[in-house]
Amino acid sequence: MSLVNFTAREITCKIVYYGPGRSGKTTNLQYIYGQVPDDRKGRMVSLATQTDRTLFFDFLPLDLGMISGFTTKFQLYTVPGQVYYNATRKLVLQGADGVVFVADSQARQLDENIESLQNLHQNILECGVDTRTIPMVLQWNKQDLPRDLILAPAELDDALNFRALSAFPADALHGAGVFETLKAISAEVLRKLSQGASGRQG
Amino acid sequence: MSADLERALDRISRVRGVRGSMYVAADDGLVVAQLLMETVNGKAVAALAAALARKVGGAASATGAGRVRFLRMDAADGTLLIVPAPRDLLVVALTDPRVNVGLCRLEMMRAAEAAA
Amino acid sequence: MTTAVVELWTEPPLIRYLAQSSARFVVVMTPAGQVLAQHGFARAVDLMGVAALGAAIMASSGALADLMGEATFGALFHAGQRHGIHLAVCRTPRGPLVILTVFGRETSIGLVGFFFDEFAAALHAAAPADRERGPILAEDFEAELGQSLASLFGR
Amino acid sequence: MPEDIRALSTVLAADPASLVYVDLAEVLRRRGDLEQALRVVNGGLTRHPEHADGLDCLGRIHASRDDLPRAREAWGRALAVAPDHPGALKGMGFALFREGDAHGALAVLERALEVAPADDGARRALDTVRRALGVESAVPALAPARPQPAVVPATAPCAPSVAAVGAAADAAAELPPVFRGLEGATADILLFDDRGLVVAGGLNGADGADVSALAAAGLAGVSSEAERTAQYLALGAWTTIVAEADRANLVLAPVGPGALLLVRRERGMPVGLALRVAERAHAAASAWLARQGE
Repeated sequence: MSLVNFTAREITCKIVYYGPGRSGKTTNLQYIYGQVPDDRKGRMVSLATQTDRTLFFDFLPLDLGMISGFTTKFQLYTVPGQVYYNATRKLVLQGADGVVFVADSQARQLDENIESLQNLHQNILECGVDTRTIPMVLQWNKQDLPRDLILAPAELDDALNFRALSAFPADALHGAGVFETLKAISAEVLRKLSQGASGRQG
Repeated sequence: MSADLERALDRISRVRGVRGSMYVAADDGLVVAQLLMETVNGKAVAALAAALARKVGGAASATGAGRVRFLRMDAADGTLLIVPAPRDLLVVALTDPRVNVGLCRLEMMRAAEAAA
Repeated sequence: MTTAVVELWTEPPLIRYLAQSSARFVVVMTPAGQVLAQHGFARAVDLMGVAALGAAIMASSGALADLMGEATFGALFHAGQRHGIHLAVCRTPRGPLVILTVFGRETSIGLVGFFFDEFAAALHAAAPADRERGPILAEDFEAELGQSLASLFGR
Repeated sequence: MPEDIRALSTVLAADPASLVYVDLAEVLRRRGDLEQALRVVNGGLTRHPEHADGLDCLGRIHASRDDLPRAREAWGRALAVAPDHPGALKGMGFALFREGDAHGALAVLERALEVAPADDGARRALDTVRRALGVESAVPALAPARPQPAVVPATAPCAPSVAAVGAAADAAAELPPVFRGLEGATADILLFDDRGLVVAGGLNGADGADVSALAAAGLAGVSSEAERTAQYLALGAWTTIVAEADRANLVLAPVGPGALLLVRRERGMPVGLALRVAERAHAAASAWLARQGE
C-alpha cells in the first residue's frame, strides 16, 4: 500500500519485478540503476548467491520527482525466480503497490513463465490482495534473441496475458523496453492514487 | 539455570526482605538466571542495575577509588544491591528498605564466587 | 539529530523512546519496508536500504517461526563492534509495524529491550484506526509522470 | 627540548611551508608553552590562511589561554572554510557553552557527533550540554536555558578540556568552607550540581592533584541513572549510593534539588562509619544550600 506523507507532500510506492529464474528481473533494475543520475537514486542493495542469482531480493530506491505536487519515490524490488524460493518471494511481495511480470521470451521457457505467473497469482491472493485490482504490467524480455528461439509478443500474449494487461517487448540487457515498462507500471500505480483507492495516510 | 547458580540465588532469596535476586550479563543488561517474587520485573531490574553499575563504576574510577566490589542504592521503598562476578556477570538483589544488608552482601559475594 | 515523521502520532512516543533508551536512532516502518518515522543520528545511514533489509529480516524470521510452528520469535538482536540492532514488531490498530533500533555502547540491549516494551505500548495506544482516503493525485498526473521519467532516463 | 618538538621543529625549519606547524603548535600547547605555540601557529597561518586544522589549533591555543572570544573567532574561521571540521565543531560547541549559549552549543555538538559518530569526546560534551539544558536527548530543546555556568564542566570538548579542568580546580580552591570541621573537608568531600559543576568542597587524586571537576562531571550522570532506576523499579526517591571499591569507599547522596554530595573514605574505614560522616556532611551541605537560597 503506497505511503503518503501529506506533511512533506511525499508519496512512496513499492513495485515488485516478478518472473521465473533468469528472466531478467535483476537486469531491469541494473539497467535503470545505470541510467539514472546519482541524485535521483539510492544505493542498490542486492542479496545474491555466489553465482549472482537473487537469493532474497534486489532493492533500488528511485526519486521520480514532483508529480501533482507530491515528491514521488518508488522502491523497486525483484524476487528470486527459482521455484524453491517461494517463501522469500511471498515476503517481498507483501505490501507491493504494483507488479511487473518479466517473462522469458524463449520458447522453451514457456512452461516456467506459466508456472511463475500462476505462482504470482497465488501469492498475491495469500497476501490478501485481489489479483484483478493490483496494478500489473507484463514484459516480454529477451526479444533480441534469434527468432527461432523465441515466441513473438502476440504468441506470448495468447499464452500469458489473459487479463489484457499492458505488455512490452524488451531487451533488458541493452535497455530496450525497460523505460516503457517502468513508465507503464508507474502510471498504473499512480492512477490508483488519483482514483482514491487504498493507501496509508499520514 | 545451572544448579550451582540456582542454589546461590536461593540462599540470597532466603534472607528476610529480599524480593528477588539474579545473575545479569554486565554488558548487555540481560537476565542470565533469576529467582524473583512475582511482582518484580526481572527484565527491568537487570537492565537498570547493569546501567547503574556501569555508570557508578566509571565514576568511581574517575575519583581514583578503583574497581567497585559492592554497590548499594538505598531508596525510600527499597534497596538495590549489586556485586560484580566473574565472566562479566553481576549478582543483583532487590530488597525491602530495612533488609540486613550485611547478610545479603555475604550471600551475594558467595553467589559471585559460584559463577566462577 | 534528525527526525522525519510521516505519521504524526508516532512522534511523541518515538522521541521519548530514543531518549529513554539512549539509542542512536530508531526507524518505524511498515512490514513492507516503508519508513513511517525515524529519529536520531541517522544522517550517515542509507535509510531506505536499512528499512528494506530490516523489514526483510523480520519477514523472514516470521516466516521461519511459522515453519517451525512458533507464533513469533519476538525481538531480534544483532551485536556488532560499535553498534547493535534491535528489531521487533509492534502491533497497532494501524496494523503491525516493524521497529528497528540502532544503539551504541553507551546503552545496552537490556535497556533497549526494556524501554521498547514501553514504546510498543505507547505506539499501540497512540495509533488511530486506519481510515479510507480520497484521491491523492490529480487525474492529469500522467503528463508530469512522463516528464519525470524522461528526465530520469535522460531522454 | 623534548624529542618530538625537536623533530617537528627540524621538519618545519627544512620546509617552512610544511603543514607540520599544526602538530608542533599542538605539542607546545599541551606542554603549556602557549606563547610559543601561538607564534608557531600564527607563522603557519600566514602561509596557509585557510588551513582549517591550523585555525582549529589556533582556537585550542586561545582557549588554553582562556581567551574565549579569540578562540571562538578562530573556530568560526575554521568552520567557514570547512563547515564539518570535527575539531572546530567541538571547539565551537565548547566556546558557546562557556559563554552561556547552551542551545547553540547543543546544535553545534550534535553536528560534530553526526560528522564523527565515534568521537567519545564530542559525545561526552554533548551529554554535558544536554544535562545542562535538562534534556536527555537532542529533542528540540524546550527547557529554558539555565544561567551561564560558573565553572567549566570537566567534560568540555576536545583539548580545551585540560584548561577547563585547570580553571575548575582553581575555582574549587576558593570555594566556601562548607564542610569545615569534617575530616577531609577539602580533599574527600565534594558538593556538585547535577550538571557536573563543583559547588563546594574538593576531591584530590592519589597524587594529591585536585580532581574535583573530573569527579563532579563523572558522578553527575550517576544521579540521573539512580533516579531512573528508582523510578522504574518503583523504589521511591533514592537516598544514598554506597560503592565499595578497591581503594576507597564512596557515599553519594542527593542534597535538595539538583545537588549531590560525595564523601570518600579509605577502604579500611567501616562503611557504617563512612555513612555517619556522610550524614554530617549532608547536614552541613543542606544548611549551607538553604542559606544560599535565603
